[in-house]
Amino acid sequence: MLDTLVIPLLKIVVLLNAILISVTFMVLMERKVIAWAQSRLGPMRVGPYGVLQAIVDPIKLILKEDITPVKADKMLFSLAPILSLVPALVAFAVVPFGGDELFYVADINVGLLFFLSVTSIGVYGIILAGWASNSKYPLLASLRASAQLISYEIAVTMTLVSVILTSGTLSMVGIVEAQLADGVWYGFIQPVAFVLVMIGALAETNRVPFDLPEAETELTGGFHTEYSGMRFSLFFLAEYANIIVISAVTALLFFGGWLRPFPNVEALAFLDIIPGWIWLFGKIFLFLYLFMWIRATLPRYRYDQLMRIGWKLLIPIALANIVVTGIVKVLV
Amino acid sequence: MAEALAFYTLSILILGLGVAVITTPKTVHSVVFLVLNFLCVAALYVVLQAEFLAVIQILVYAGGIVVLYLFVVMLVNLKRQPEEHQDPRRLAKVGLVLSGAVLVELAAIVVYSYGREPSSVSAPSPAFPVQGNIEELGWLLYTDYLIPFEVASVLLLVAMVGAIILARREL
Amino acid sequence: MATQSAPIFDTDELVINMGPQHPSTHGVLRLVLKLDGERVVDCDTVMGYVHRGIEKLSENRDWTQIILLTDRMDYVAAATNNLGYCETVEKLLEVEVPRRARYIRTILAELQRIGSHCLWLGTHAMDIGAMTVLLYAFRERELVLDLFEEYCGARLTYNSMRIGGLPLDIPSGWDQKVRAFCDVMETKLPEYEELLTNNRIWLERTRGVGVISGPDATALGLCGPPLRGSGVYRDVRKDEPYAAYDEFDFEVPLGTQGDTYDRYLIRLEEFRQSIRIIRQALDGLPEGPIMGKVPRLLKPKAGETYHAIESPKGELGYFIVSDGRATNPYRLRVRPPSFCNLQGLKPLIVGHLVADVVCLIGTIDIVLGEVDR
Amino acid sequence: MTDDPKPAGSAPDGPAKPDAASDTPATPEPAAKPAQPPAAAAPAAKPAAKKPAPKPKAPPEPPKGPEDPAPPDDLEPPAFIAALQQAHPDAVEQLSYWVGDWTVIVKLEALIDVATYLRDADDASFDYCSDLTASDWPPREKRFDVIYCLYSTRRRHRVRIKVRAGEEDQVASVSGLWTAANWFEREVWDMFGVKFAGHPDLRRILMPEGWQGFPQRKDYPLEGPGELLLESPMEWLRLRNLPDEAEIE
Repeated sequence: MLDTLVIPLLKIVVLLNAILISVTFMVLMERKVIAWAQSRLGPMRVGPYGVLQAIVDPIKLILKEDITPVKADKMLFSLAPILSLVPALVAFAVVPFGGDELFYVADINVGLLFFLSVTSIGVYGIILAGWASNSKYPLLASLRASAQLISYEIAVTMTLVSVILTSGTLSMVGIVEAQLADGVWYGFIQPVAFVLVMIGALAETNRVPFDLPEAETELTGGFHTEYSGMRFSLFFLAEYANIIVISAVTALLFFGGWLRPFPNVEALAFLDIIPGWIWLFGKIFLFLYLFMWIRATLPRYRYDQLMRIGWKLLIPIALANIVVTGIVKVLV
Repeated sequence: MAEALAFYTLSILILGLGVAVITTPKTVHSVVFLVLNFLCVAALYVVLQAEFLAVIQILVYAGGIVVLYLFVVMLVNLKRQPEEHQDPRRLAKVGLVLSGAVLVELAAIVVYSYGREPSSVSAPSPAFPVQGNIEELGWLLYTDYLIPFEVASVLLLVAMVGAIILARREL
Repeated sequence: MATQSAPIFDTDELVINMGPQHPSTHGVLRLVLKLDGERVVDCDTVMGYVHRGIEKLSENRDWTQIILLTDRMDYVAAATNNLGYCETVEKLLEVEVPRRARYIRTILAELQRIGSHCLWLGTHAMDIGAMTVLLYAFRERELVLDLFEEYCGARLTYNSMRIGGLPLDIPSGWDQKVRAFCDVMETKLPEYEELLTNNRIWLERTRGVGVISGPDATALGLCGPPLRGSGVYRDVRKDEPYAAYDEFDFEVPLGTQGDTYDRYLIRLEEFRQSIRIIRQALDGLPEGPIMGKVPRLLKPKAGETYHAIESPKGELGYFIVSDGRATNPYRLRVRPPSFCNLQGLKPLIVGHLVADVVCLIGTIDIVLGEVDR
Repeated sequence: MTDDPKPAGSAPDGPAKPDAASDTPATPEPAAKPAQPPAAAAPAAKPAAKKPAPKPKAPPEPPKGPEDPAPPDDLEPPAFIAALQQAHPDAVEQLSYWVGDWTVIVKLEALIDVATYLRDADDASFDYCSDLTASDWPPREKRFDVIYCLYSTRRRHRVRIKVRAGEEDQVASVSGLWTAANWFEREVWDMFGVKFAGHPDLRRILMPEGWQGFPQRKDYPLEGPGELLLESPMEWLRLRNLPDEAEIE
């Protein structure tokens, strides 16, 4: 009873709180990083260097009036933010933050696929939000979101197949352990897959340069145009939770998760003083920073260009990557 | 006990959602019910310890195909009331035939499955030199069911080519 | 949500209102877009939301009072509006403007061009999603505004010219600050270019988007960078020199493709040419009075004239009729460059995607205060 | 809000048409209040009549028209004008020169011929219609001057042509020659009520679609519903909402 119910529940509670708090601070970090890129200061008023902004922002969002448009589809309008947030949080269930069993909720044998399938559910939040608002810009946004998700999910899934081929397992813990056994981070032997997954991650989390469903300069905010207050902040949470989980998964799959650099080089054994979860958090931070850096730098792609890249570039490369990985696997 | 409870709960949910899919007046609502239905089916697979199938069910059906449904439903103007048919009973006849066919099929399945001994695929045996859900599935697909598998993939390829030709009017 | 279409599986033609409140219409412009999917099938431009009747107001204002009104048209380039109006009235009055005043006017006009182009660059890049450029460009625009503030005390609506000359001479040390600004601006331009010019996404978003040929652009009455982007050599500063432009050496950049990317390159080059002009004007700044001999009571002889200058947006023309009896114009007509360029929007966007619409609104660089007057 | 073009020439028949024969066109006519629907004309006239706005000052006497000074004797007109006069001998009414600008005053019916000639003739080649506007001289029989500012990007010279049109006259649209003229003519129609024959899309452009009257005319009242708004906002609101109520679903 204790092992099957209480401990996992405790873990889940701790994890959820950690995610929610880290999201608020990630928003602050994003504002600071982008401000730094744009030669300005960012939030400075609340607390020293604006640190407390992370706490004030959610409070403000919660206290705001929650408006439902008169002609909106009430049921779906309320359901959509939840549909968008829940998968993002559920996806954390299979993310191991360390090799010890203490650090993850569940290590199921189809962990990677579970992650993919759960994140693919998240798009319903966006699509239904756009449709339920009964407004034209959100509708366009949900059309864009559905088309975008389909094309990039295929590419990402196919790319991950080559990682699975290399590691021989679908379990997240197993993949990291395979990297330890192979003595190399898969980012180095699957560089193409890494780049593809990064691009796909940008597209699946609707981030610049693929932020078409919420392009505020085109669609006035896209699918969350009609949302306000708490519901809006749920979308916000979902987006950032998604970014964190995708960063974590990328770090696990390609950068050895909680492993130190060159895990099988004995000379670097002194690095083991640093616990594994700090390594992982450091890597996640790097990816988060990458997301923000890209957001500050790049313009936005156009819808048709996005589809073209997805179908004509990413999917063929992913297919070729699978074939090459397979051949190498057979030969070696 | 717990498994049986889960099974029956899920079955009721699946049936109820299925009814909801065809009775809801709004198309988008029925698509949402369909998604929930698929999720329940996936949960049923988990109960049956077919995790791989469950995850694929979500990934392909809930995450992929139904998204396309929604895409089409939102693109196409379905606000108009469906036209009245000239012969109101014509649909009834077709429905009768179809439901009869489904009934026969169900009966066949029941008869067929009762006539066989329950097979045990979970224990490692000489027929399955590998262990684990996915591995077993892969083994079966590429040994016993290789030809149906390849035929199915060729069929899908044909469908894909056909769709492309239909979509591109000038080729 | 949808228009009524006949067959049940027909895709909808979606009619959406872009504006009057939309982040990318650069003011209160409303575009009624008819979309097939995301492709624009038809477009209607609706404007007039900030129509204040400046032309009508001018008929009941003193000649000098009108300068204030002109500030409010293209409010991101108020000094060029002042300049165009004052020059036109001077032409009617046949007043000679002192050389020093003409030089300072040129400096102001070119500073204004830099300021206006900064705003254009920032918002244009922002529309396409590159938000850092906006902050960079506004950082430099701030310097321009500071210079104007020091010159005339205002930061947006300058009222910085008078008929016959200038209200104020430049403050001491101002010319050094302008020089310093030119140096700063020259170092900042590569920053913009680094972010955009060779950026793959920027190229894909702007190349081949909104192509218009030279003859079409001419017939459409486009002016300024949109016209030059199509390779038509037309710059009022060169063709019909005013202020002191005939004394300076500068080039008029021309495009070859007539697409958004060319228009972007042209405006970037105009930054450099403006800096060049400002430097020449500062080097050769003559001494002397800043006001010409203007009668106390302005009463031009009966007659009419049209005079154009090159504002940052294009050919800004004033057509003024004086009846010779009143101390206000009988008719004042502004030929607003934004209005003419906005007319070219529909031919540009039909056939493009929604995302291109914001890109093309950005590339024609409109200010609705000027379109509507 | 779709783009159903308003049939050209439907609006000018509204009640806003000023009396063409009036000798005192600067007097505001209460009946010609703008922005009031024809249906509301009767109740609207009352509050308007009650408040005959204090006239600021009576203008001395409306001018009879622009001077259009003739060119000085020692100045030769540009070659293309001479060529134009040869090609269309009856078209040109008058030549004018003032502070460096040449203006060709053209007969109304010859406008298209002259414009086509000026655009296509090699020594003229005015390919750029830089402005098109009008001015209003109410006492004159042909009260409108429609002015075309042309420019040649090839030869780099300017000329203005001008036609005089009465209130009922149809000015041929030059939007077929220069696409730029499309919106210019719409604006002239919007502001002056000059009708352009053959214009593809003659709708109001700056003023709202249901607007009555033509604001840039000299006899347009300078005080309108805005004045009423200050006096009695509810009444004003009622009047403004009248035409819209039918459209709002």
